[in-house]
Amino acid sequence: MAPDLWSLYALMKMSRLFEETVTQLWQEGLISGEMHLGTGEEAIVAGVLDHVQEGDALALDHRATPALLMRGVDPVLILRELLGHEEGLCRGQGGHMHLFSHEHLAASSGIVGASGPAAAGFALAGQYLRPRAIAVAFFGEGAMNQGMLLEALNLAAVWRLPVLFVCKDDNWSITSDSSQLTGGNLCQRVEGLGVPYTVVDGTDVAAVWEAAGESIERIRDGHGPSFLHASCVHLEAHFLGYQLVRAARKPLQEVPRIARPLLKSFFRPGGASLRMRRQGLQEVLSALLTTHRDPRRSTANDPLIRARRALVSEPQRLRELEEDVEREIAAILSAVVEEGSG
Amino acid sequence: MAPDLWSLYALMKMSRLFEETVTQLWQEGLISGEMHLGTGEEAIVAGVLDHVQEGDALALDHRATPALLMRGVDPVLILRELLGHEEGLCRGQGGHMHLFSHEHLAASSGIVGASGPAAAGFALAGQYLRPRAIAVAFFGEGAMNQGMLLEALNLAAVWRLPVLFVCKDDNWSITSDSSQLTGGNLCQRVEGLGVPYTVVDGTDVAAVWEAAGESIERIRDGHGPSFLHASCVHLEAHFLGYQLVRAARKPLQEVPRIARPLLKSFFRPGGASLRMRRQGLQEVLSALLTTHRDPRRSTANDPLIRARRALVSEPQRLRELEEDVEREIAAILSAVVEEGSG
Amino acid sequence: MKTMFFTEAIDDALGQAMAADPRVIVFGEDVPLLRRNLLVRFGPERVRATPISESAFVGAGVAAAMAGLRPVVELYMVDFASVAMDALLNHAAKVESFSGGQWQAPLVVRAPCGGGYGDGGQHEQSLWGWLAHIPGLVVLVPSTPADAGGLMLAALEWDGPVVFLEHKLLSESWLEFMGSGGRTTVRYDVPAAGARGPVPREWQPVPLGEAALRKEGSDVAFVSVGVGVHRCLEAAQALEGEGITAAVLDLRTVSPLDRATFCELVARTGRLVVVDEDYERFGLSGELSAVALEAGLSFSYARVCTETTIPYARHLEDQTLPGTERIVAAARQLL
Amino acid sequence: MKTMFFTEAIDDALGQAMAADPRVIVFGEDVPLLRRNLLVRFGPERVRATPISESAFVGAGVAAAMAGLRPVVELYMVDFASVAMDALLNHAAKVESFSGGQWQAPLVVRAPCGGGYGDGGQHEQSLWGWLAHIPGLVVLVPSTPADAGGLMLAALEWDGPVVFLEHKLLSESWLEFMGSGGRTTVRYDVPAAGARGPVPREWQPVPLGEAALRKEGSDVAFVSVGVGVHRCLEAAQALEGEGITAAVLDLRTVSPLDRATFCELVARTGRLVVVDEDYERFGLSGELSAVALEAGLSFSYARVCTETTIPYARHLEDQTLPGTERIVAAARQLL
Ligand SMILES: Cc1ncc(C[n+]2csc(CCOP(=O)(O)OP(=O)(O)O)c2C)c(N)n1
Ligand SMILES: Cc1ncc(C[n+]2csc(CCOP(=O)(O)OP(=O)(O)O)c2C)c(N)n1
Ligand SMILES: [Mg+2]
Ligand SMILES: [Mg+2]
Repeated sequence: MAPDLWSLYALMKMSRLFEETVTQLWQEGLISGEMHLGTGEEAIVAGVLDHVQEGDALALDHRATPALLMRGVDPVLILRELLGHEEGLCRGQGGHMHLFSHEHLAASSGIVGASGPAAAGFALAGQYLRPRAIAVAFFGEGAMNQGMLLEALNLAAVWRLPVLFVCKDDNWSITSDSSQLTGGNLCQRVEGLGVPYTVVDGTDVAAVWEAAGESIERIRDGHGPSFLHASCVHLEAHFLGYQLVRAARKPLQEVPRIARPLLKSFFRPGGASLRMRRQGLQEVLSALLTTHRDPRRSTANDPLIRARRALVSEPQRLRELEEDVEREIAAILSAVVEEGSG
Repeated sequence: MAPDLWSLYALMKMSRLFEETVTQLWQEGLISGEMHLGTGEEAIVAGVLDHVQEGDALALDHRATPALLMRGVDPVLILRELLGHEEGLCRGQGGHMHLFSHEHLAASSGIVGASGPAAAGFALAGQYLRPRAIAVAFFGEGAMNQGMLLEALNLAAVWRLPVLFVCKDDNWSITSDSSQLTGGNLCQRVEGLGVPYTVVDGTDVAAVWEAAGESIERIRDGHGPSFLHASCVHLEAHFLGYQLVRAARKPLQEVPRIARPLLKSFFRPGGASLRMRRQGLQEVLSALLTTHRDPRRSTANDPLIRARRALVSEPQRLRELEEDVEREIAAILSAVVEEGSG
Repeated sequence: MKTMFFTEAIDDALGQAMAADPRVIVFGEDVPLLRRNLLVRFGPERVRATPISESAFVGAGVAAAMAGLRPVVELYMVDFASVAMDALLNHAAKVESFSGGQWQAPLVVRAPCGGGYGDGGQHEQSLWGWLAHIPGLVVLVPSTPADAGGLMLAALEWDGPVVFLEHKLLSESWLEFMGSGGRTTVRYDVPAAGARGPVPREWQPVPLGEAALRKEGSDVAFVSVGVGVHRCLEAAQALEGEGITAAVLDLRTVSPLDRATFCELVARTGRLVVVDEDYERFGLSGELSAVALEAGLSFSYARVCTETTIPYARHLEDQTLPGTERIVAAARQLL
Repeated sequence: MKTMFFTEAIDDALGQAMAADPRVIVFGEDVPLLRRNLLVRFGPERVRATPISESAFVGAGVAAAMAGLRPVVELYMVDFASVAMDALLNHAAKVESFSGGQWQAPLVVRAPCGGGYGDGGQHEQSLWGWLAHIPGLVVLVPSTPADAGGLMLAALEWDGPVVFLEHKLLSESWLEFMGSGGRTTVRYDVPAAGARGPVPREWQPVPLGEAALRKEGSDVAFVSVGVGVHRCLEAAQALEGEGITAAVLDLRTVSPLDRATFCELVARTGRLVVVDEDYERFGLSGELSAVALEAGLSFSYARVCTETTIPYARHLEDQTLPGTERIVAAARQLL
């Protein structure tokens, strides 16, 4: 089977525009705390979610919005929730890292790795109550060092639970380069826990769709869990307002704020040898430079731009699709914002 | 280099006789709660401990006695501790699962998997304070499903910590067959966490000695952690007084106590189909039978009997060695027991 | 009158619930053997063994409950809740709130607790007051077979997460498993009325959040849970000889507290002694004093609790756990 | 007079300790960037990044402390102590006892805590009273830059495990990191005197277990820690207008409590209002009432705490966290 690229693109576009709207609202101060977006991982979410059916369950991480949107949760409810309205998806009590939809059996968590055990539990209940239902866990590669996720992979393997574990690997956990903090190889690790894996380019929605489809079919057929390793980039880095991205975008404003105390401390008497200090300084500088030269700045890694390329041959249809999505998102925004000010 | 089988056998023999003494005292009720022995795993402990030096650290599990004895901790202090004397190794406060010797940098824990993080921490401190020192973690294969141990393997890999992780695999975690609860393969799992491994027959002390020696040399040379997978049996199963072993040893007395409520429940109205009930019954029966036909009953799996075989060619020396050890243990026992009654 | 042992009663009530409701399943380490009487009645699909992976399987229990099951998840000991704490603190307890009330996690976490048999400080903790600090968790600590069975039933009917603690000193099977190991050479100070007692012909839920007055008395109120209740009864009996009558209140539910019954008793006696095998500081004993003060009561107060890590040696352990003598002394001090 | 921001003060004191004692090392997730000012002074060997493996690296911190280092182990938030709880409950807190006093684990666990910036209930908990339940842990909650630096120094000199909590609302860097993200469009109710203040030229340890009277007063005693102290000061000021003088006691150390100073104040005022951002039940507010009762004091009592899971919406959060108005109302109720 081949994916319907149009509908996948529509899902991704909706999610992207929704999150761009959220970004605006966050910038305007209408959202108070942290805000993690899924911009950049839409192809992974869309490619998987397109196979998710009634009765399936979703265990989501701190980037839950795209999956909920694509699962069909009312965007108005989500937006209200992000803004802390009492008529939001969770009556303003959950918030962006704790979005729940009972109706869709979808739960998120801000605890890194928690989607592993959650998906195992959802899948277990599915075995008793919803034949052929599956559970999907989404998490980052940083979570692959969290014990509860490793335990959950093993548990799913030995109980043959219908779980698709989806690792959205952007190689970053906040400010850390995950490759330096992860021993061995994730796929070997997972196999050593008894779970078979597939590797896919997570910026290619068609590839994800195919890989996920095959895995999910096997899972539904009762062959136990599967692991999907999908690489991606996060366009806004860890979260909105991430300091190093700000420094990369507005170096004149942000870099001195970082550099001044840094240099003062570098020259402060008492402490390590100059060599060691230089090594420390080198680490900070390379973090700054890495962010500056970030692959997320390359459009080649934007899954929407990539997916769109396959559709430009039908410019009219594409334009209509995009305008539809834009209108939809604008309508959601104006509905919610009017309420807020009303 | 070849191992000195005489001294390894002496270590093992001392440990075995000491724990047999402990068994007696436990049977007499002088020890109140649980008592896990290391009988059956002595070859692993001896083969590793013979390479441990001043400044090295030990992170032990619930079977800590053999390692402490072989490390040179005063057996009188250990025995006093097991009996809850206030002059014991830990003043009677720690007890058999919580034996500590600061002098020997040896700490045990009754929490499954805890020796992993502990060894990582010991090794980390060693890197700063004791060049070429290593830390050894001992644990069972059941612990390989505990998140903190998996995390610790990865941590040791990425920090290149001088840790030898020793998995004493008896394939049982209390009443459970670990192979049914462990997905994939432990060695692949460990490699996927970035730690190289060696597999050895843990009932062959010479083989363990060689494998451990090589690994430890690499570790001391700064090449990071290593994993030693050593199979063994535990002669007393999980702990003293283990019900299924009692049932296997005194079936007439114990089996009816198990069977009566079991059959009553089996026939009780309300519940699963007869087929499911039979499956359940089958599980219980096979646990009983497994214990009955246990490989631990085969002398081929007793590491002492195995090691002794290489020494019988010098019967005189062997007899002297054994008599020495027996005298030593008898002296320890009488010293401690006299105190207790004095 | 039918009588049962403590754990027998729990398993019996659990069996009744499992027969009535296919959503009830049981899992945990070694559960097929530990609950073999349920295994042979309900089959291996509903009575399951887990790997030693508490954070995964308790977390899975939370989600399984959210997705329609009524799982009873067993921990080998409440001490090991430490490795599954995230599932309790940040998930089970928060689902209802986070979902704005639309979703709940009706999970029962069942765990042996408590000391008195020489297993050392990592294996004899009580931790009920610690768990009760977390809003959203119900915490149950029965002291008799009848309550144990009835509270298990109530726990399974409750729509949120419940921690059900089973004191090892009251449990015929845990005490044999972790303690005697079949020996007749060891002695434990087991409260007979807690270890075995009358039970109803058919199990009915014992309402959550309802304390039970075990003994009337007007001079001082002893308030406790679990084994502590029996120690209080012994202490009350010892004081009788001195002409002092002590009331003994068994909270049964640590959270939510039965504030009304408790406050009424404190008001009536004017003297409160909290007996708590859990750690003294920042726990149940403090909470009870605050509840009484909030009710505007004025009373004298003492507590007999576990103050430190529990030592291994039996004689040291006996001094550390709240024993009858210390309770008697505390009562005398208030009189 | 030298002034510093809150976290700047902690890092500065930590830097002083690191310069003086090579055994002090720092590790945790993202620590090289979060503590970059220490990184460029002490080098990458002493300022290390960990994987997201709290149970391993906190456990490793305990053992590293036992083996001779003085590690400062950072958690991203105290909420995530849930995944490292075994290392705290069953290891750090018990080493001294288990070893019969021969061995200790001088580890500092440093973690941001607290709410007031809209991050939701899994990321804004306080948990100091919860941690203080565990015998063997010292728990510190500074409310000013001077105390924050001085207590960090004292924590590093202490021979046992210490949990050092850094309130995000007082921390210039955490509040930017988790809150504003550089925006000027959001407002948080930051207590100015807590966020920035005078600090000594050279750091001296602030003694553990010593409370500080922040304001004299004779009608009622407000007792709190962290941001709560500042809310109490605001409430006290509001009450001044009504002719009510409230004393404000900053405990600074949650465990062990400064019982003497606390009891003296309660005795003197006869009215106690505990203000606690941690959960209300089975926590600090209860413990303080028990301590005062144990001292034989008679006093009226109220508490203003966090009663439930903290909601996400800022207006709901404001109602849930102990705010000035609720404190004023509680005081009035006692008068
Ligand atoms: C148990 C736990 N530890 C730490 C954190 C703080 N934290 C939030 S997101 C994050 C990084 C996660 O990285 P990854 O899993 O790769 O996901 P990504 O953000 O890259 O999508 C961290 C460390 C947390 N939320 N939970
Ligand atoms: C975290 C934790 N969970 C459960 C237990 C109970 N327990 C004690 S020993 C044990 C089995 C351990 O099996 P394994 O690691 O293979 O070691 P073995 O006893 O076979 O040597 C279990 C489950 C525990 N002590 N700690
Ligand atoms: Mg990532
Ligand atoms: Mg084993």
